[in-house]
Amino acid sequence: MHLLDLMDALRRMTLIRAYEDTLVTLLSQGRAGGTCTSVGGEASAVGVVSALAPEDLILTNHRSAGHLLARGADPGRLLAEVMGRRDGYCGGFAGSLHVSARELGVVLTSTIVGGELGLCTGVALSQKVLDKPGIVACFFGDGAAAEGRFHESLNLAAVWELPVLYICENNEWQAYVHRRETMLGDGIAARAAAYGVDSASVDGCDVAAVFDAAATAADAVRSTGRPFLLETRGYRLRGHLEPDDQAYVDAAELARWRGQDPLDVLRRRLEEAGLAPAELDAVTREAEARMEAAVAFADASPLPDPARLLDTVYA
Amino acid sequence: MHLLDLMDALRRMTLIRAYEDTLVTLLSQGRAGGTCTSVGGEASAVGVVSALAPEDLILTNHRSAGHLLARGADPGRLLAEVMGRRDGYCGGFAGSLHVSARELGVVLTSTIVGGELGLCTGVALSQKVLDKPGIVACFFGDGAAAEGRFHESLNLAAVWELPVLYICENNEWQAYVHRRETMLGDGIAARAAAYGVDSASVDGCDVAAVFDAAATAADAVRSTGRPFLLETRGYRLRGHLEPDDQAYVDAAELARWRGQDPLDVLRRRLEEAGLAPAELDAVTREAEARMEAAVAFADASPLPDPARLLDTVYA
Amino acid sequence: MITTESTVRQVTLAQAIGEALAEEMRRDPRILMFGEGTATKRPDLVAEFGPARVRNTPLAEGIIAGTAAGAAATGLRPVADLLFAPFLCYAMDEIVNSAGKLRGLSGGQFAFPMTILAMTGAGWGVGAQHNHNVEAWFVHSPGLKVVMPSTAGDMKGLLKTAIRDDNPVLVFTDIGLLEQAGPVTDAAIPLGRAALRREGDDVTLISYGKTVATCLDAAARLAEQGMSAAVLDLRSLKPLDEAAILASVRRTGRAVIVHEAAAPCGVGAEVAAILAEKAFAALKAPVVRLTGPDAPAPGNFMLEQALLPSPDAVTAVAARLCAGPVPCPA
Amino acid sequence: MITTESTVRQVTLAQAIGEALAEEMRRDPRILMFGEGTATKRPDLVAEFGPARVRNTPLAEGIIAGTAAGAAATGLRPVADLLFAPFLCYAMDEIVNSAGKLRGLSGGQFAFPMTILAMTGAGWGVGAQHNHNVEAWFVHSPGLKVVMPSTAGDMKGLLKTAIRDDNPVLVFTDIGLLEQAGPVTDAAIPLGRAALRREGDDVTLISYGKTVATCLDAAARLAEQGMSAAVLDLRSLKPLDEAAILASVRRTGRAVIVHEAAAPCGVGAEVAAILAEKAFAALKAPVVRLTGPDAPAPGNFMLEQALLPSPDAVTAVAARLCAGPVPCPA
Ligand SMILES: Cc1ncc(C[n+]2csc(CCOP(=O)(O)OP(=O)(O)O)c2C)c(N)n1
Ligand SMILES: Cc1ncc(C[n+]2csc(CCOP(=O)(O)OP(=O)(O)O)c2C)c(N)n1
Ligand SMILES: [Mg+2]
Ligand SMILES: [Mg+2]
Repeated sequence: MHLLDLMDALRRMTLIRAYEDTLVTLLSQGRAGGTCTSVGGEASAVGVVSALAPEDLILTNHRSAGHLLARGADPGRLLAEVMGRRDGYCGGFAGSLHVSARELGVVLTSTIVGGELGLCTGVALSQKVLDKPGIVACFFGDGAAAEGRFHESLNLAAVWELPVLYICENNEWQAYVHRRETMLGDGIAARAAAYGVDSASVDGCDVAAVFDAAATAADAVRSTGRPFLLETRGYRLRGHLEPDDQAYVDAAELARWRGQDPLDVLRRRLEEAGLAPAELDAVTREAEARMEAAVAFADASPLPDPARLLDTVYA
Repeated sequence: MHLLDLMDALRRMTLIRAYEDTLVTLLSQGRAGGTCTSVGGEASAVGVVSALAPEDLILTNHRSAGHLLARGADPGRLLAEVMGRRDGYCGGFAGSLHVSARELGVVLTSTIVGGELGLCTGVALSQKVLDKPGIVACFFGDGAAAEGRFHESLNLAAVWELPVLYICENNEWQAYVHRRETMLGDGIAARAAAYGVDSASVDGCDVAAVFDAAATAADAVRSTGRPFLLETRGYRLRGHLEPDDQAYVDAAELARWRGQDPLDVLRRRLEEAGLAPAELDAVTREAEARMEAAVAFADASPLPDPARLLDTVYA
Repeated sequence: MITTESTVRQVTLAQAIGEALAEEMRRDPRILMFGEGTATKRPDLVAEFGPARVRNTPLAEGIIAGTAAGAAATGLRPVADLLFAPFLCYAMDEIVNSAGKLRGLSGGQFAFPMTILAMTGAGWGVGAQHNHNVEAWFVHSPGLKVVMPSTAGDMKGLLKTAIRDDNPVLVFTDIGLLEQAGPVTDAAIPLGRAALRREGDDVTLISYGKTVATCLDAAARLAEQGMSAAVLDLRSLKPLDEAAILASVRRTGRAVIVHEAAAPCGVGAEVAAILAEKAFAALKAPVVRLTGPDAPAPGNFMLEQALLPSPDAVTAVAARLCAGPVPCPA
Repeated sequence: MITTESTVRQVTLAQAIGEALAEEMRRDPRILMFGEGTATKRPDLVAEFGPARVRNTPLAEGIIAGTAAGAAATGLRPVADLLFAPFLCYAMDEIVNSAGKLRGLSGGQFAFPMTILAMTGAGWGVGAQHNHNVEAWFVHSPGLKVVMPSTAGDMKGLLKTAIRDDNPVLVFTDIGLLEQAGPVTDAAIPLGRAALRREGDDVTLISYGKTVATCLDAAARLAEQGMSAAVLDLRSLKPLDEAAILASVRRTGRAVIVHEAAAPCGVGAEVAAILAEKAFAALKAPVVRLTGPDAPAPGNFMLEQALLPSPDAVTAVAARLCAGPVPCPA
């Protein structure tokens, strides 16, 4: 098991935050469409993805930018995709909510909540039947865990012994509904036992803790060939879909979680470990610079010919 | 809490068995269509339904004849329905797989496995919002428990505090697939905890035990207004859909469960309690006589005008 | 605010939905509404009718629709908001196999007075898992009714009727029209009646949803070119106003059918088939459909818009049809 | 048994399915098959290909279809048996929103070579939750292909092609034809080509599935009455063989479209719409559809059968169309 390089994690998390901030700005300027940001989920994304091997495959949901960037996606190409440009990962047709990137092993961003749960078993079946080395990481939200597909997916993965690492990113919100309104009990991990699936829950604001838990979980999936459910507990620090004033969010609860902002948690830890604030600030500036270049790249990329889509529908 | 009259239970269970035997005969004579019999499930049907109050409502699945007859359905009208006759409970249009009977409080026989789970929450919502006294009993199989709707239904009933008594009739088979092939773990009841729903499991071949468990469960639903999952453990003693030679069924397992035939279990108990075999045989003859009359009634009932269906589709 | 039948005000289509819901819930205590975020997004309804009648749900479309069907069968009149049309895919069983079929199968013992709301179509640019026009699926399924209004007034009036109807009605909101304002009253509008938006003698442009505006635009251009185009807004897709379709096309002898949904087995196919059977003798030219592509909607506003039927295209096709009679076959 | 391309044998349509599966699985190790009871019902396939490639599943159509889609995207070629068409309602999301759309949305990065089997239609008399013809839904959805063969030979050949196709193909089995025997070979039959079952000059009867036999029956009766009816079996509903439809109707000038599915927005509507646009000049008479009712199928064999399009009705309609030309409009 490799160790998490915390400065590298900070770099990735900062890039994700800068990416989402950039997107929000572009949106407010009418240059990009509505989007679901991953703000607050950076530690979960980077912690889990860092624990994956290059041959592992990923399926994710509408809040996928963090997972993609953690996996090494180029922010320029990602932005180009969101802005519908030819150099985007999907040639500009996916937009922000359906990005896949074969070269990164990202099979699916599902905007149908639960779609990733419905397909991950099949991807894992391919890995198993074709005897390929990687496991399958499936990211989904606490809301998705209420869909029937959660139940069907975990059950099938358990019975067929499929190598799926399920990661439930519990951020306490499901669009405009608080998780507490949608379930009894305090988390999703506890539901895994019903299927004979092992599970763990981890502080999703602490990237080191997430990494450790994910590495352990991924090892379990790899060595047993069986599924595992990891729940990362965090909070959606921005609204559901930009723009969103979060008027429906309890201000005290939000403030409490803002105090747990995964970037601040990590910065504090690095400062305690002796890193100079200037070194940390340099990371932020680097991310900002990358995003500036990314915007320029995306802007320069032309719109695809809309008609080309029609040629792509069928193989 | 009332007590179960065992002779009355025997009468009902015997009628159910005689009904199913009659249907199988009619089928072999080409006088009725294919059907899913409830043979082996008589104790579960009679035990649970006897524990319900007249104002309670029932939703059930493709193996519903037992529930309907236990509830007091007229075997003649039920047979007429299965044979597509005008005097059937649904005017002959439902056939064996979709019988509902408003006058008996039977809202639905769903042949979509899981359909009963999808609708029972709404029926319970009506009871609750309209402040009606009855609870809702929803019968489904171990197979249905694998459908996503099981998950969604229990979760919603738990969160909205809906008065649903879920009865999972676990008969170890799901059409041509053994339950063990479809899940890890040994039963469905254990899955209720994930939703914050209380549950119990009971020997489904012992009508007295089922009754006691169901009465306790129904009381819990009535007093708390919250759902409860009762699992009755039995075995499908005939095939999935008649005719079915059960060639795929493990003979030893089937033989073992035949030794637990709910009718024999009850007869043995009554004999031990001192009832004369002749008294018990009289019950069988009485059921056979009722079925003879039922066949005559159904045979005499005319087919409905097919075109009448078209007038019934919309309210 | 106190309104009377005769009050006419300007509101957006989005507001019209809220008004219809509030007025109907006020009228009938059996009506209740739920969906993912319904209570959060409609605090006014929660305030007036209480949390028992306006509810947030867990994220599970199947059980939302099923709960609506079960409640409808037993005394309530639920309105379920399923958000976006593609999400109906998770609720097809409850809508089609239960709500649509069980009245007929039960010999009329149970009715299913329920309304399902879903947004549909282009206008948001977020891609095919939000934007997919599937209204034709429900037209093709027994026991259901389907409406898709093009104005705020129709939305309000048709939604009110949908809620009062004793059958399951799917009410599709064209997302591109949500912020369009128009006059509304408190009157219910009957299902099954098309609206003739513009009279015309040479060709009938038949449409629904946002492409009605496309047709009106085309009709204006055609008028400039000396052609008189009628514009018929179907509004109600099931029941379909066959009489209005036939009346206009029997008069004009030509029809162009325009919608955003894909062509194959769409509502336009049904309209064309009706014309080919029942207006055959009156037809002077081929019946032409102009529709959205049979492809997933791209997740980008500009690409999305580029693939819609345009006023230019409608104008060109209609002009071609009007240009000359097709020779009559022997 | 060793078969060669040229061997022609008589098998039932049910057996033809088994043969197609076995031959294709033999050819390509990436093909695997699963469904509720698949392994139990196909012990021969389990014996030959092992339990990893022929699987029973839990009872959950959504995850069955989703598993097929996920596997298809990543190197396998799954065949999923979803049993009966109404059960597809639980799998609509995976079929429509994922398998059908994600190739386009991904810019072609992923393909979905998967086959979905479902039985459909009348013949079993167990009611509307087993018997509901919904093939038109999938014709109306992007990225999918749809076939519905009427003979054992077509079933075998088209299923083989479906399995080889790199797109999701829905293969509907008309349950009323399962035990019908017919000649089969080992050859694949291309999708998108209709079969002209009978030549004719006066009217074209267009159909698919079990109503092809209804049309052949009608054509024989029409011949007795001196009318020459062509019978076109569509077989492949998406892609649809527009050329064959147009060729025959341009020749006969008259069309009767017959299917068991309900009329509104059905495949018949699409065919009629194509004719109204592209064969307009050749049409001598209205295009008429004869279909099953827009109602749930009753759960009784006799009632079910009574509601199907009959040879009598097809004969009568076709004869009426042939009786005389409709006056040409001015
Ligand atoms: C099937 C489906 N239903 C509803 C939606 C609308 N929607 C998009 S995201 C979302 C909330 C998802 O909550 P969760 O799974 O917890 O993920 P989060 O957004 O919190 O990361 C909803 C309701 C959808 N996209 N798909
Ligand atoms: C949605 C759906 N899928 C599949 C079927 C076919 N089918 C009918 S009964 C059955 C098995 C049901 O098993 P279970 O729920 O355990 O009930 P049991 O028959 O054992 O009483 C199956 C697969 C169906 N009717 N509906
Ligand atoms: Mg969430
Ligand atoms: Mg069972």
